[in-house]
Amino acid sequence: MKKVYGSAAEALDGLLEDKMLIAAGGFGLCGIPELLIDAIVESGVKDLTIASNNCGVDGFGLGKLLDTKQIKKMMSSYVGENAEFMRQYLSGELELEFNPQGTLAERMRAGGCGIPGFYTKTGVGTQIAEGKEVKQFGGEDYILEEGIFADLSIVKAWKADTTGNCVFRKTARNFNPPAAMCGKICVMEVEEIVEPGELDPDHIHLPGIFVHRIIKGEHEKRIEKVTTRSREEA
Amino acid sequence: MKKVYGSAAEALDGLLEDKMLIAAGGFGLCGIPELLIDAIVESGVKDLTIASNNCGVDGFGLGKLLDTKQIKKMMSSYVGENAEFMRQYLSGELELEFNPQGTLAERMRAGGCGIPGFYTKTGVGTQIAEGKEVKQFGGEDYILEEGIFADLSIVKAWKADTTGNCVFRKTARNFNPPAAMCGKICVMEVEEIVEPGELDPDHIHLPGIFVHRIIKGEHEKRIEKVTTRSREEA
Amino acid sequence: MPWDRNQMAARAAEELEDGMYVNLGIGIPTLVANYVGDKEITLQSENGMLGMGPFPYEGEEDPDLINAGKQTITELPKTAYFDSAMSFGMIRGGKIAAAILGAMEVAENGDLANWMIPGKLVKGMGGAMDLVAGVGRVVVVMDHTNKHGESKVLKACTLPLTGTGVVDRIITNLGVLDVVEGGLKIVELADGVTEDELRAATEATIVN
Amino acid sequence: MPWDRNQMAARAAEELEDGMYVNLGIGIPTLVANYVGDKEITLQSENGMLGMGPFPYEGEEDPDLINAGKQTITELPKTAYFDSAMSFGMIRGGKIAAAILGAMEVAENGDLANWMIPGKLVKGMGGAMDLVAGVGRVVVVMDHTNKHGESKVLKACTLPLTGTGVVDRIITNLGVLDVVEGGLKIVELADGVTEDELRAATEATIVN
Repeated sequence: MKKVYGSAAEALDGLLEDKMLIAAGGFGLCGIPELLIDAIVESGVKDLTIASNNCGVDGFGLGKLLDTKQIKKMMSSYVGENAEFMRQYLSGELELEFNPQGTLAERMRAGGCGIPGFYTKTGVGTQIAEGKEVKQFGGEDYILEEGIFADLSIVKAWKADTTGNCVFRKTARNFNPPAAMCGKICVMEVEEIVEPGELDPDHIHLPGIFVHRIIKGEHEKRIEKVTTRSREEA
Repeated sequence: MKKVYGSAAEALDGLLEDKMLIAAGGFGLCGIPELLIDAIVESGVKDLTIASNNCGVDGFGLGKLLDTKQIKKMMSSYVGENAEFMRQYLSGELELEFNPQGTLAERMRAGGCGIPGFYTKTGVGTQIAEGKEVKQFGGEDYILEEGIFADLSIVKAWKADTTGNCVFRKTARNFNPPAAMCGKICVMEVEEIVEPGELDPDHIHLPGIFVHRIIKGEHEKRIEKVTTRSREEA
Repeated sequence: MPWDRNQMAARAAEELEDGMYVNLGIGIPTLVANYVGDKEITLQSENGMLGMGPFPYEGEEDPDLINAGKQTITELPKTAYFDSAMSFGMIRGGKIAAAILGAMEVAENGDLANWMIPGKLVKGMGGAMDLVAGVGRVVVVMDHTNKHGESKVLKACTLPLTGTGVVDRIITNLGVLDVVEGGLKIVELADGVTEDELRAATEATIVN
Repeated sequence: MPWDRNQMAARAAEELEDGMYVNLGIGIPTLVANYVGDKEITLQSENGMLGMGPFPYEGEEDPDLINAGKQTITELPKTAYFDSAMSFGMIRGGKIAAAILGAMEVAENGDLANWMIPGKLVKGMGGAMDLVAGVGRVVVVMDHTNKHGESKVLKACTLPLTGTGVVDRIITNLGVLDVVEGGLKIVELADGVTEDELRAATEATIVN
C-alpha cells in the first residue's frame, strides 16, 4: 500500500467534504501542517469544523482558512493571535468551542484510542463545565469530556518512513501525535521521507498505523515571537 | 535532588508498607523490575496488591512474591504461566481481579494522567462488566473503568540519565511507562545510568518527572519461551 | 477430508489484504503469517510492536524482543515499538484491520468465548477482549468440534464471553461460516467435506 | 515602596525548592526563572518540554523550539520533549510541584479568574485551567490593583473562573497573602508597605 503522495492536493484527493471535522496538529505556528492547509484553501471546501489548539495568525496557518471563510467552527484553547478570528467571532460568523489545552489534547488522544469519554478535574466549576456531566470520584467532582473522532487529521512531522512511522523534532511534536491518532484518515506532511529501517524502531514517536498518506515539501516554519538574549548576558 | 540510589533496598527505603498498592512494569518476564522485586521479597512487606499484567513464573519475577505469600491480590490480564498462582488462587489464599490487558494499561496511564475514569467498549457484555457503570455514546454501550493510582511503581528501563529521563529497549517497554506514571513514587531499575545530555531529548520515552529513584544493576533477563527457526528456513 | 492446521491457516490468510495491519492470536492463528505470500501485511503484537518478524535463528534470541505469546521474535525494517497503553490505543481505536483468533466456542450471534473455563482454566483474557472489541474484523480459526466430538459452533456460548456479537467469520477444519442476520451462513466447505457433514457438526442455526 | 515586577518575581522564586518541577506562566511569572539561583529547578513548558532553557542568542532561534508563550527558547542537557497529551498528563496527574501564574482576579476562597473578559478579551484559557486543576501548589503573581486602582484581590471573582478554590498563595506588589480558612492571611508586606495600605487595597476578607 503506497502511502507517499506527490503533493498536498493529491494526498487530500477524495478526502475533503463540506462540514467535515478536521483535527490539525501544531501549537501556535510551530509544527503546523502548512502545506495541507494551503491545499485545503485551494480546494474551496467549506463549513469546516477544526479542532486545533490555535487558529494560526492573520494570513498564515489556519488563519488562511479564516480569510477565505471556510471555517464554520473552531475547537481551540487559545485564539488570541488573530485579529480576523476575533472579528468573525464577535460578529457571529464563526463558532468557537473553547477547550482547555490539556482537555483538547486528551480528547484527541481518547478519540484515537477508542475512548468516547473520560473524566477530568480541569474546568470543574467554570464555564467549561456547563452542560457537562459531573461525577464524583473519591469525593471530588470531575466532568465528563468526550473523545474527538475527526473525519480527517492533518499533521506535520519531521521525518517519516514510507510506511508512516515518523519522528517529530523538539517542541514541534505538540498536538501532532494526538491529532493524527483521532482521524479516520490521517494525512501527514514531512520535511524528509526515508526508507523503512532508517529510523530506529525505538525512536519512532508515532507508528505508521496512524498515518495513511504522506507528502514531503518545503516548509516556511515561520516564527511567531522571536525572542533572544544578547551575548553579554552569558 | 539526587535520584540515583546505591541499591534496590536503599531505593525502596521508607517506601514499603503492608497492604500497599504497587504497580509493576513488564510483560511476561520481559522488562520486569527484577532487582526491585528481589528487594521487596527481602523486605518482608506483606498483604500487597499488585497491578501487573502477569505474575511472573514459578520462582522468578513476581512469582517470588507468591512463594513468600506477600501478595494478597493481583490485578492482571493473564496469569497462566504460574502453577503456584493457580494453587493459591483456587484455594482462596489469593485474590485476583482480571483486567483486559488494554484496560489495565489504560487504567495505569489514566491514573498517572489524573483521569479517574474513562469509558471503553472492551468487556461490554462480559463478566468484566459486572458491577460497572454502563453508558451509551453514539448509541453503543461502553463501561466505566477507573484510573489506577498506585502507592508505588516499580519499573525497569534500559538507560536513564540522572534526572530520570529514560529509554526502553524493544518490547521491554510494554507496561513500564504506564506503570511508572501511575505511582505516587516511582522507583526504576536500569541497565545503565548516563549523564544528562547523553540521551537525545527527542528519544526519551518517559520524562524524568515520573521517576523519583533510580538504581542500576545486573539483570538476568530470563527468556520465558525460547523460539527459533533453523537456518535452513531462511 | 477436513482441513489440517496448516490448511486452516492458509485459508485464514486469504482473509488478509494488501496493506492491512493485523493481529494474530496464539496457536493456529500464528501460522497464518506463513501463508500471506506477496501481500504486504504488517503484524501487530499487542505487547508493543508493529512489524513483527519471524523467530530468530538459534543463538540470536533477544530477551527484550518477544511477542504477545512470550516467544522470542525478530524485528523488520518497518518495525516500531511502543508501550502497552499506545498498543491498545491502536487496537481499541480501530486501527487494526483484522484479528485472527482461536476460540473455545462461537455462537451464531457472533459471541465469542476463548478465555476461561470456570473452575478449570483460569489464565485470563490477556488482550483478547480488547482485540475483539476494537479491531475492524474478527476471524476465528478453530476446530469445528471439541475432543469429545461436540460442536464448538453453538446457538449460544456456555462459557464466559470474551465479547458479544464480535465475530465476523469462522474458519474451522470443516469450512468457513459467516455470522449473518439470523445465524451462520456457509461460505465454503473444506475439500471433501459435505454440507451435511458440516451441518451435522454445527449446533448453531445455519441460514441460507 | 511597593515591589516592582522584578522584585515580585524574586519573591515568587522563594516559593521554589530544590528538585521541583515548575510551570511558569506568561508575564511576570516568566521572570521568576531569573531568580532561582542555585536551586535545581526544572521548568515545564506545557507545549511539550521539560527542562526549558533561556532565550537563544540572536541568530540561533529554532522555529521547532518554542515555549508555551510561543517565544523561541533553548534546551538544556536534561531536556525531554513529548507531545501535548503527555504534557498535560503530567500536569493533570499532579507531577508538577508548582505553577506560578498571572491573574486578573483572585478571590478569598482561592477562586482564580485569568482567562476572559466577556465581550472584550476572548483569547482563551490555553493551559491555565489544566494547570490550576492539576499542579500541587498554585501561586499567583499580579499587581494588587488594576489600572483604575480597584482591588484585584476580591471577596468573589466577577470574571469567568479559571478554577475554583485553586490558589494557594498570592504575591502582589504590596505583599504576600495565603488563602486560608475564612479568607486571606497576610504572610509578608512589601518593603515599606504598611499593613493598612495592603488592607486598604484589598477587597477580600483578611483574617489573622
